Amino acid sequence: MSHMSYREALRRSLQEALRQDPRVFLMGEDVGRYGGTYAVSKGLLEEFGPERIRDTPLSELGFVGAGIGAALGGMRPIVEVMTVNFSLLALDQIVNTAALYRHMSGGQFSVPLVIRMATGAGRQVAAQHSHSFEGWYAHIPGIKILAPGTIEDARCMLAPALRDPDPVLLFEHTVLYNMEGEVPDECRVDISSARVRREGSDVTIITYGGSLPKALEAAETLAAEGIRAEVLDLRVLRPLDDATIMASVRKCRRAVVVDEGWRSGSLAAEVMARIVEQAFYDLDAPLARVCSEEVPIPYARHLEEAALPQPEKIVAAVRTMLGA
Amino acid sequence: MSHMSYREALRRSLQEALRQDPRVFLMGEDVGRYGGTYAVSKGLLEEFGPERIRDTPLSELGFVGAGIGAALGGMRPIVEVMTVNFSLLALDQIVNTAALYRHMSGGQFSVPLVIRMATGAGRQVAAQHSHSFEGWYAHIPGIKILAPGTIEDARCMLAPALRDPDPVLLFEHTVLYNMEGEVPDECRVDISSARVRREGSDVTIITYGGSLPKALEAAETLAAEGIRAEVLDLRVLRPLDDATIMASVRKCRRAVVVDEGWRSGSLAAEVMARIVEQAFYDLDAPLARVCSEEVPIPYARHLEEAALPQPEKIVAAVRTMLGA
Amino acid sequence: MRQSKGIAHHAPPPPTGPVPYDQEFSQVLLRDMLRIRRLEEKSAELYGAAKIRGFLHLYIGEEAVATGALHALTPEDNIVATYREHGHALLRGVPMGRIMAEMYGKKEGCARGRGGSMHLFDADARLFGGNAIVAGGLPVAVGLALADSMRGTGRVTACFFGDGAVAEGAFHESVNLAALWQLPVLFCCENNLYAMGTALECYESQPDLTAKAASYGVKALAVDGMDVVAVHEAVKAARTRIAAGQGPIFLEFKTYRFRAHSMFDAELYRHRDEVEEWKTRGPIHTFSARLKAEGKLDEAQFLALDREAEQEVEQAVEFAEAGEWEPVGDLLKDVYTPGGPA
Amino acid sequence: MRQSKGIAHHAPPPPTGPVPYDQEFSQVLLRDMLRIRRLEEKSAELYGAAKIRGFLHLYIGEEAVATGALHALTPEDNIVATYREHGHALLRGVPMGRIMAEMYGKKEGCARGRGGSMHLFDADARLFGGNAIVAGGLPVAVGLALADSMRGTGRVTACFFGDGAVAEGAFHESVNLAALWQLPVLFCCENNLYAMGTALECYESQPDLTAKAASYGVKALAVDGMDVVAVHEAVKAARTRIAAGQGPIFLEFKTYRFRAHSMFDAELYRHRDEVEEWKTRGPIHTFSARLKAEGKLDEAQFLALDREAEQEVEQAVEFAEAGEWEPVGDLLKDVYTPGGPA
Ligand SMILES: Cc1ncc(C[n+]2csc(CCOP(=O)(O)OP(=O)(O)O)c2C)c(N)n1
Ligand SMILES: Cc1ncc(C[n+]2csc(CCOP(=O)(O)OP(=O)(O)O)c2C)c(N)n1
Ligand SMILES: [Mg+2]
Ligand SMILES: [Mg+2]
Repeated sequence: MSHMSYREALRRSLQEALRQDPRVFLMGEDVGRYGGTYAVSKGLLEEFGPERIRDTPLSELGFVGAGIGAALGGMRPIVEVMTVNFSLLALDQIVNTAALYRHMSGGQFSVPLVIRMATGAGRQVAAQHSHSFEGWYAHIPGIKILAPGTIEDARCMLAPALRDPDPVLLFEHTVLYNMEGEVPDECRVDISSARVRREGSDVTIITYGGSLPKALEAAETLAAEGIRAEVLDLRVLRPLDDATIMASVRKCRRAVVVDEGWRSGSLAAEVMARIVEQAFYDLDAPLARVCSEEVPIPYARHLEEAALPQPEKIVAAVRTMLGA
Repeated sequence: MSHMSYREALRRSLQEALRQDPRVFLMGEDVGRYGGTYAVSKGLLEEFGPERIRDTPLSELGFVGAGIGAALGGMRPIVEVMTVNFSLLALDQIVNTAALYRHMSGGQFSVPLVIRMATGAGRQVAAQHSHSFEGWYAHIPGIKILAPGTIEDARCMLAPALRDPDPVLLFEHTVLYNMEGEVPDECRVDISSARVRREGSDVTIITYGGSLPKALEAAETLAAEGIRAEVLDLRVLRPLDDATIMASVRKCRRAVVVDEGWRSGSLAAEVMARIVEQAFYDLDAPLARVCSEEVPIPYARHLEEAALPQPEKIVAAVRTMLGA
Repeated sequence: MRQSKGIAHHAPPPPTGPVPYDQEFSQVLLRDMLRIRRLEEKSAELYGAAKIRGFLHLYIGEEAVATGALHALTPEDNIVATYREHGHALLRGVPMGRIMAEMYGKKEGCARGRGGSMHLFDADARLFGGNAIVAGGLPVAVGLALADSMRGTGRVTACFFGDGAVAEGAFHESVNLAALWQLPVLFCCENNLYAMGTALECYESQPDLTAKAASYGVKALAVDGMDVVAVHEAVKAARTRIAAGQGPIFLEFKTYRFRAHSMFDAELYRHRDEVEEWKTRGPIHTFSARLKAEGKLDEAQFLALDREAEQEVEQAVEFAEAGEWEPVGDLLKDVYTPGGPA
Repeated sequence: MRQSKGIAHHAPPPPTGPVPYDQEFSQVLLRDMLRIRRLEEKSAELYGAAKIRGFLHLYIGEEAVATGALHALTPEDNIVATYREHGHALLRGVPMGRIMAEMYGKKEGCARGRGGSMHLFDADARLFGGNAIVAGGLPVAVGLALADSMRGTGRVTACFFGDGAVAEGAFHESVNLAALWQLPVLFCCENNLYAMGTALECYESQPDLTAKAASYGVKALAVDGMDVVAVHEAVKAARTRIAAGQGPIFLEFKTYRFRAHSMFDAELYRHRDEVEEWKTRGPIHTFSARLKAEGKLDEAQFLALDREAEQEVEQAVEFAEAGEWEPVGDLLKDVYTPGGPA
């Protein structure tokens, strides 16, 4: 086991991938000289040089598309879109090219591309810099969506993402970069399953990414009140791991979904829909969700906090559900 | 009452708006000389001239953003994005500018912009031209989403959309353009409520846009079997009219949601989540949905048909639900 | 707003000067233009008969561009094209039957019926689509070239796109990247003077498209796209320079589409006389006239080539007719690649 | 890939020649540069004290651009700016207290605490933000100008953006639209030679940014952005032409940012010597030296102006400190405009 930050874990995963496979390279705005906006790629330029740590112009559509082409051309590109907020400029290439390519070509071409983006709110960077669109992206067939919420996943998800023959989007929550923890020396994680991060029996709290620590904190608070909450980390937002979700929900018979996306059309809604479709008769209470309020994320700290899911809101939702 | 096509109804609504308010103008690719890809704006250039029926370059991001600016500058632009498929190129302006502007400016600026787009599949135009993203757009706070599924709504929704001080996206389903029907001579529709299009009592079929005729056809088939299906047309996808949805679901105690979007993360999921939150104890059976299969829409007719919601699939879902 | 009255865009004078190819290669070029022409005429007919559906965009009038260009590239080079790509696919070696079967939506199609006319793909031919988002192929082409540059393959990527694509931001971002990194990309702009129903000068403030590429320091040339010889020579020279590592090149082929934009177009935006004038400069017509004048072709040979092309079309139709429908049970196939890591 | 070693970008020679303004206006320009400078120095300090949070981008070093430009525009003109817009907001007449309160996140802020440093708005001042998506303001500016053109208001829209924005497709689509429709837009490119940590020549294949605008037929000039006089004269002349209906103009202001990109920047990408060299050409410094040499300013006057600016800053801080927090109950206010049709 080693102790490191989420940021350091991501950097190690990049370093390892670049060392192991000459086809791998990293491309994006300010990944090189600057060291990465969130310092994730710091030091990589020195080790791997400007061919493989490639600073790009401010051209999200262009360099994401170039990543697709490079993947088709036999490389294993990792494209960093600085934040999910700017990925909207590249959405056409992600949806209309990367996601459709294999099917549209009748199975002739796969696009082994990894796109990393920072996501989420909580740092007072206001409406245009605080989106949480990973759940929204999960609507699109043909791509896979990963949301590491632990140091281990930050350290280990990149390798299987690069082995995947199809486009994989990896979302790093900005408030997690400084989180620290233990990582096993050998990576043994998949990119297909959800994981129970805390066992419980009274209610399942289903979440992912930046909301995972909040859910764990809520579970701790609830434990003090004698409520045993199970915390399920989705990890992979597309395809969803229905089996693990249903197993937990069937056990606890109640579930709250926590998701930093805006409530309407959130991934939380999809999880609820699936539970209704697959485990309706196992439910002892209506499902509930704790999402972001339907408002552009405001700058002022107190307003931003009120807009986002918080441990207290999760605790309150569980209490209401249990009539406690 | 007059008899006309959905296309003609849309054209009349444009014509009326242009005649009544000198601030209104139409801008988009091929809206002028060509007459509109789907011939909706045919003849308008002759009547209103090239200043007000403005052909644009292929620059979706640019001219949608220009529509936002023109709205801020005191005009009432109607921007046509030829199809929803190309709107991904303009998504940054729609989400990061239009939708956030009022809130981000502390309430100082509203953006009275209407964006029209053709949407949907069913005409064998393959993966890149067959998206149904109106439900996906409904995730974004700050904008409103309209989906006319009847001739009357095609004729009448534009006027209130233009009166709305905020950005409104209006989605026209391509398979409906040739649909014909009666329109009252005076428009009296709102852009806030859902409508029951067929009364029933055994199950509510909740749908909108291009799927509405399919749902009505399914209801007809079911009626022959003695199943009285209520058909609810959402009309407005954001904000959703919860009251009308819940009233119908409470009455029928069962609901099937029909939505041409891909299943995972569909608007159908959101409708299901809301029913669970608000009417769980009124349900006699798990909710169900009929959505598009999670596959890029294929070109071949038989595959395309299999990928999309169809009356038979709706009938089958209702039968299963009723154990019939 | 400028609108075209009468003939807004005059056709260039017919090409002159000797054809610098021997009889055999000259006839190959002619034959391939004929093959594209006959394939597309048949496609239009089959569209009328509802055998082909969806969007169908014909290249008729523009055949000199794909023909001249593709004969100047190697089979190892990459091709990225638009929805108006029957000709590019055909000359890249995709069997006509597989193209036709694709337009029928049959399993034997070169995209197994998934793509139709706008999405012809062939991995063996290194044909990377058939992209129906205007300018959508440009960034992909840059990426293919980036891979080749990093891997040292010596390949060139030829990216075809219309004049309309130049107005899209994607064009600019792509040209900048290619120039910045000196990538082996040949930008082939098929300037047929219209983006759907909007004339070039109605959507570009400065209609000289080479100026845009030049503003990135990219070598940019305008070429007579109605002359298969001019196209071939320009692409040959460009390919040599690019393959020598001298960075991307932008070629603007001035051409014209004789037919409507797609099958739904009433052609309200251009004058009949303009179309007729350009037709007199048709690439098949002028090229065969030159070859005849030089004694490299006689009428019987022309008819034989044409007959051959028509036979190929007939066989392609038979192949498509005999093709099968992909089972509906395979609908979800190939959304993801089988055998990915769990 | 080219990387800067030592001084990659030399500063221009200091401006010379007489200042063509009387003492009063000269001192106004100086005063306004000082007001921006002191406001921002204080902001940096308050960031350290955690009074201001989120992203904070300082304009220090670039003050001549906003100062020279905004004094050449009328109060009726529209302003569209970026996240580096404290100076633009201030000179547009937004009270310094309201700017500071915005950065504090207080209700008295010019965006009621919703926006913070990157999103300063003022409807009365016709300040349309504060846009934090690079190049995101450009299409909006074009639309504002379209509205003015259609309504015949006589207004000009000045759109400020960085050198980095020129690489975005949005820039190209915007310039083309403005030129095509001959709209009253003044494109003000604040070229400080870096987009965050990437030097211009590392991301533009052809770093002459005026060439891009010129490829749309737009009049494009490079201006010494370290010289408030040069900026003022250029914008005055451009505004006159634009207001006369002669179409958009592109001005590239060559300038330099003395501070880090934002508060999180370790400045690994440029050499200290380069920054130091440019600092010797600081716009406040060189302009006050010129005024002194011409007898339009003495040290006492300078100190008085500076003291005035500092007092304004102190009062602004007091105003912000005394401000209130918007009640959490109003969180959902202004997502939609109250009173829209049902
Ligand atoms: C991004 C995008 N916008 C709009 C369309 C619709 N459309 C298809 S072809 C076309 C015209 C393109 O013109 P050009 O690039 O000149 O190519 P041409 O058809 O003339 O070969 C348009 C507007 C599209 N496919 N993609
Ligand atoms: C579309 C987009 N991509 C990336 C960013 C992140 N970012 C913020 S400022 C910046 C650099 C912009 O440089 P420039 O346009 O030269 O303006 P400057 O900061 O130098 O004033 C970047 C990359 C962003 N805000 N928007
Ligand atoms: Mg064209
Ligand atoms: Mg800059």
